[in-house]
Amino acid sequence: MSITILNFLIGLGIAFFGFVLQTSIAGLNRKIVGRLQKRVGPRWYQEFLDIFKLLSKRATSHGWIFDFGVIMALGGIIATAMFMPLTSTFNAFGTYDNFFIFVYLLAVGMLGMAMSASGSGNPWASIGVMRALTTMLAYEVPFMIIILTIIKIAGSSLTGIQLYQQAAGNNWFLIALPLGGIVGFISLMGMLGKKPFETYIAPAEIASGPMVEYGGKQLGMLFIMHEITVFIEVSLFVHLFLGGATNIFIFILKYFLVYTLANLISNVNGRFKIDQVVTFFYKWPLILAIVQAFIAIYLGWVI
Amino acid sequence: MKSTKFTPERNISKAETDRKWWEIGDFFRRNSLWLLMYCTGCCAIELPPAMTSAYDMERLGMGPMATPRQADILLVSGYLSLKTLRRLIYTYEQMSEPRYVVALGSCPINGGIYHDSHAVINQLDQYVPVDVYVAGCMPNTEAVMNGFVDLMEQIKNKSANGWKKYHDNYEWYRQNQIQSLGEVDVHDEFHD
Amino acid sequence: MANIELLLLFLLASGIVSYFLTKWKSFVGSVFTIFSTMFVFASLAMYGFSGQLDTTVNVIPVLSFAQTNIGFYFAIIIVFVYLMVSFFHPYFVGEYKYKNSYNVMFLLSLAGVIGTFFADNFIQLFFAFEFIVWTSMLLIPMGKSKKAAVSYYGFSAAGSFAMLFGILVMRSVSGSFDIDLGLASLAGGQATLVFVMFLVAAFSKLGAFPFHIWLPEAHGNAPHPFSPVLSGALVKLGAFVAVFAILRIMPSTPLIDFANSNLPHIPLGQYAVVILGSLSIVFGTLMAIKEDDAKKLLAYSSMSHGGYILVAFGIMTSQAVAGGFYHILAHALASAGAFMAIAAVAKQTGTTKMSELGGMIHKMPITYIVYLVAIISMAGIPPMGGFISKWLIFQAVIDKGMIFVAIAVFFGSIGSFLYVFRPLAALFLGQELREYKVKVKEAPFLMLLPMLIITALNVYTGVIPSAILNFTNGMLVDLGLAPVSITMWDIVGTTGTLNPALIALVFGFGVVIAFIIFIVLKKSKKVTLMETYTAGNFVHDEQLLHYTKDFYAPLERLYIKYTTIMKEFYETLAVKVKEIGRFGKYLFMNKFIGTTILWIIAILLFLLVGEVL
Amino acid sequence: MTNSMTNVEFVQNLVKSNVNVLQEHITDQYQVHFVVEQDQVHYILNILKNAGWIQMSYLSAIDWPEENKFELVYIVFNWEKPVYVQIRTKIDRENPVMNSILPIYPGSKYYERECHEFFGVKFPGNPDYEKQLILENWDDIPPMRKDFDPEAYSKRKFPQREYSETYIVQSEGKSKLAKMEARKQRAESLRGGKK
Repeated sequence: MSITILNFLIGLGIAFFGFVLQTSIAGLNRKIVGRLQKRVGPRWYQEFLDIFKLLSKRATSHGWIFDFGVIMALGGIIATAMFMPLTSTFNAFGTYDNFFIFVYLLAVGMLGMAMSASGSGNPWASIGVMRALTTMLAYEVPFMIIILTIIKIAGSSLTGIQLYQQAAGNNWFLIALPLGGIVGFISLMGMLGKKPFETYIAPAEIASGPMVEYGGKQLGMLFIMHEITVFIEVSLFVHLFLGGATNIFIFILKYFLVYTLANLISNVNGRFKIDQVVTFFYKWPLILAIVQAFIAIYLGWVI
Repeated sequence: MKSTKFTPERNISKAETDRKWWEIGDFFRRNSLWLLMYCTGCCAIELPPAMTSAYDMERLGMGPMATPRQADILLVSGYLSLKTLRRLIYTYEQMSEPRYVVALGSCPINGGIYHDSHAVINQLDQYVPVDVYVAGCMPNTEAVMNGFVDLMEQIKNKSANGWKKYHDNYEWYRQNQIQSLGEVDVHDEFHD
Repeated sequence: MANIELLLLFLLASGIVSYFLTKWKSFVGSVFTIFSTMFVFASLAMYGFSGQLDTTVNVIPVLSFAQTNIGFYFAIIIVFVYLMVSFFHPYFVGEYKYKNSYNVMFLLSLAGVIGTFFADNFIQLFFAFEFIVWTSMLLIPMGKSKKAAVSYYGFSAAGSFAMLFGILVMRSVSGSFDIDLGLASLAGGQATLVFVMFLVAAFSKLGAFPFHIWLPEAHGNAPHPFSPVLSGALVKLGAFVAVFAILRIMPSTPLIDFANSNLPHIPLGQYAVVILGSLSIVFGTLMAIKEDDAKKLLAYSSMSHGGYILVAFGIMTSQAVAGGFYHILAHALASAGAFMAIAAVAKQTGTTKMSELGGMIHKMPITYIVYLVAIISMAGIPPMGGFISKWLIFQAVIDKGMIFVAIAVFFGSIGSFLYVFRPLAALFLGQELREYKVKVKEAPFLMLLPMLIITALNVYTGVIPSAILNFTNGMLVDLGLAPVSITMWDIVGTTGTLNPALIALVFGFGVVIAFIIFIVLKKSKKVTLMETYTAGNFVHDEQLLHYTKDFYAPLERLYIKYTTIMKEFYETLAVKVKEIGRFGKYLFMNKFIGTTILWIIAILLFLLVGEVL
Repeated sequence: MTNSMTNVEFVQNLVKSNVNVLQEHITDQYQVHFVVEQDQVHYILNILKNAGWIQMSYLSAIDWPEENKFELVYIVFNWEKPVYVQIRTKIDRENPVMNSILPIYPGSKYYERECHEFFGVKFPGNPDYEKQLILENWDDIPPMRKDFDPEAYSKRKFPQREYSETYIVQSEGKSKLAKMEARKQRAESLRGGKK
């Protein structure tokens, strides 16, 4: 297919849509959690207020790498979101929505943020980055084994994976690969940095880790980046395990359910230590993932 | 750009646009106040009820933050000893602008029960500008919440100008700081 | 028409000239070295791509040469790395003790490289191979440690003698040293023997598990400008031998052969290579994470990437092999870039220990960018070259459904984020330490130039890989594999299509959007690095705010006690060898002179009897 | 030592048999104090340490301006026999010098620095007893001495705002109904967070 400027604009629209969607749903989730704790909770658009407030403040900068890293982080994440298909028929770049792009282009954003955080010269930031990378090493391997299984079955294009699940006679991969679904969800919790795996933010422990030196517009941009990252990660789960979506409303519904479930689980959990995160992921999720991959690939039992 | 018949002359000055933007910014700022809790004294005990389900600060868009860079409000809860004041000034200067200071209890107002102590300062607003004082020893939680709502009103009325005052009268604040503390930035054997 | 033999003679001659020039003035000699290397590279590049290198002229009687696609691919990469590194010589060579022989050895080892890759028979390949080992062995001790050279030579010698043994076995079968003939004639037990022997050579040269001990020693202690050559170029000799062994000798039938599926049809020997490659990846990654010396860290990363190359070759599908060849190029560029950046820092500061450095970015921003691009490629992140090769290898691994190999491959890929970030954070970012605030400045232009060229190539290989993949497709055809289907912009794998240029374009687009957001917002206030959040404490020492020591301590704790196993094994082996040697010495040379004479007579008799029989 | 002896008795025996105790006081079964001569402090602390009172818990001083003395209090603790033993001694107030107990209890380094900072007692033998520890940039006589006037210090150091004598009661003139209305509005605004 030929790529025109229109594709780029559609991609940008998807990134913007993802930002708006995730920010609203995050706000709603704060409300839900508030209700869960018998509080009133904030307004549903509170996250927007927070982000725009941060953008309106006057920030401090620790030199060019501090700013450049933030730009690279947001740019990388926007670029990743531009590839994301919303439904099985709507995406910006046709069949180029290769799964590996999401994993590795996401890493550019992460690298940018890590670079910028370390560039601030604050030891907490470096510790936070170290923990974030270590957590990444933990959750990514089980996740990738499950992805290997899915790609082996359905190809590596996200649209292709959605269409495969939606085809008559096929189940969602959450049902077809039940163990894989569990591993995928646990890994998703790790990716989102939700509570048991929240080690790299840990506000009470390392003063919010990588974000320690940010304020004002840099923090605002990182918030935008974070919202889009969450959008990418949750959408990946929806597309990979929940059969994707045939129209945008189903997508939003599934998205909301997945994110809310992750958030609710996170709210009744404490926080792991960083080495506990690693040992946890390399024990049960990895074993389950291997068992699932073995069953699916070698025995061919895909329900 | 030269105006033509079809594009009427835009006579909004730059100051005017800035003011408009500032008002929009004020809307966001007053609805999303993040606190840096400098739990210096006993008034800090009033904050848990303010945050949790009894009074639920989050419904006003407020919440605790980890570092001064991220926070909007520096919340001084209780008496300030000389040592703490140094750190408070340092922290205040690290916050990103606009920044506000809310002081709880009577100690930051006039020294409270520590008015004659050699180690506790008497009036916080001699060192850093304070936007809202919440009196009481200690103020109850309703009063604390009231103080925050007051701050929101001040932001709306553009009277929460403490950070501007600090810029304009920096020399005066500096002089007071030096009178009480000597040099603010201290050296010691552990951090040199 | 460039002639290989003339090039060799030219290198020998210029080696002699550079000896005297360097003796006179080391700067002049080094510049002469740059021009000689440049001449060799230019003549190879000008005629080689169209296959027009002249191999017919026979000046030296015994030697004969041939140009193959594979040989030329390796040669051009390695000569390119040599050329880039030679730009560093004017600034480094003057410091070394034997500075005039440094340039000579450098040029001679380049001659060895050309001799190896254009050799048309095995015995000549072996001698050229040994020539490289000997010359580089003399170069390594000019760095920090003499022991490193011993370890390097030990493993290299084991490798080359194993290869010699394989070559002689092949000769006994086929009756000639010819490469194609020899490889084709093998069958049965001899094939297995040659396969194993060649693999020993490949592994020990590539520094793959279990022959990885020398790699950090040699790379870490070699002279700063020679480390990029070792890691970017000479290690790839192992890959060259591995191509012979893995792709052209097939000693056994496929291992797991599910009748109705497309799952592993990999022969047992190749499967073992894949497993060992996976172990190299995991081992290299874990060791690199815990390493404190930046050069040793990169050396372990070379080991891990050697594992990727082995995995790629072992899988033997055309995608995998193309990925392996592409990885050789991508890693050569990335590793050379990273090592050269570290060398530039070491030139300014005199150390490569990460715990002693910090904040170099403020004084050496261009070096930082070079290093950044190199590690992005090394970690396999788009839009750099490493992504393309890793993507191809992943495609192959997934296509074969190899779960455990996949664990290793993905672990290495994510783990590489960890270890490449470490020097970035500790060495370039973080607090600017007091001792480097004044005297450190950006590297001189002549050093920046090759680094920038390498950076540009790193990006080029990641954005427009089709030209290079076209070339590797030619190599695949030579090896009897189907070419990878590529178009101008797309690479088509079995499970999906990749458009690297599009990724780069979208990434650029995203960055532009982010930059616009950044620039329209209020300008931020500049503060110094020391004005960070310290929970209110007044900290005046940069060292206290600089987190570099034991960066991944929580992770290291989980495996630190298992890291010394291999080293201890080799140390015990060394002790045992020494003991045997001492025992032999005791048998031969004790205080009675008669014993020695008795032994000599006994051996002579034994030989004579053998001769008679 | 026999088993019938309590821990306090054991300490009493130990101290009294070695030094001349001027005065003793048993607070309860876990606390006891002895007042000894200044030059016997090191000796008795040494003995106590060898007997198991290995932890230096605290060192402070008390100012007795009428007697013109400082009373130094060394508190040591034994983890085997749980008794806090206080060794007290009075030293001259005009020239307060006490040899450091650093060789016996290395942990006393910071207590001695603190004591010097707050009372002005000098501890020769402690290499950096004169460095500042807690008070930063202190420029007056040590603040825990009884002749130090904290209020005067506070008046002198800390700037005060002048308050006017007259003040205004804001709610004056308003009717009760209006006040109630205002309160209600306030409550409303607090509940909703809107204004």
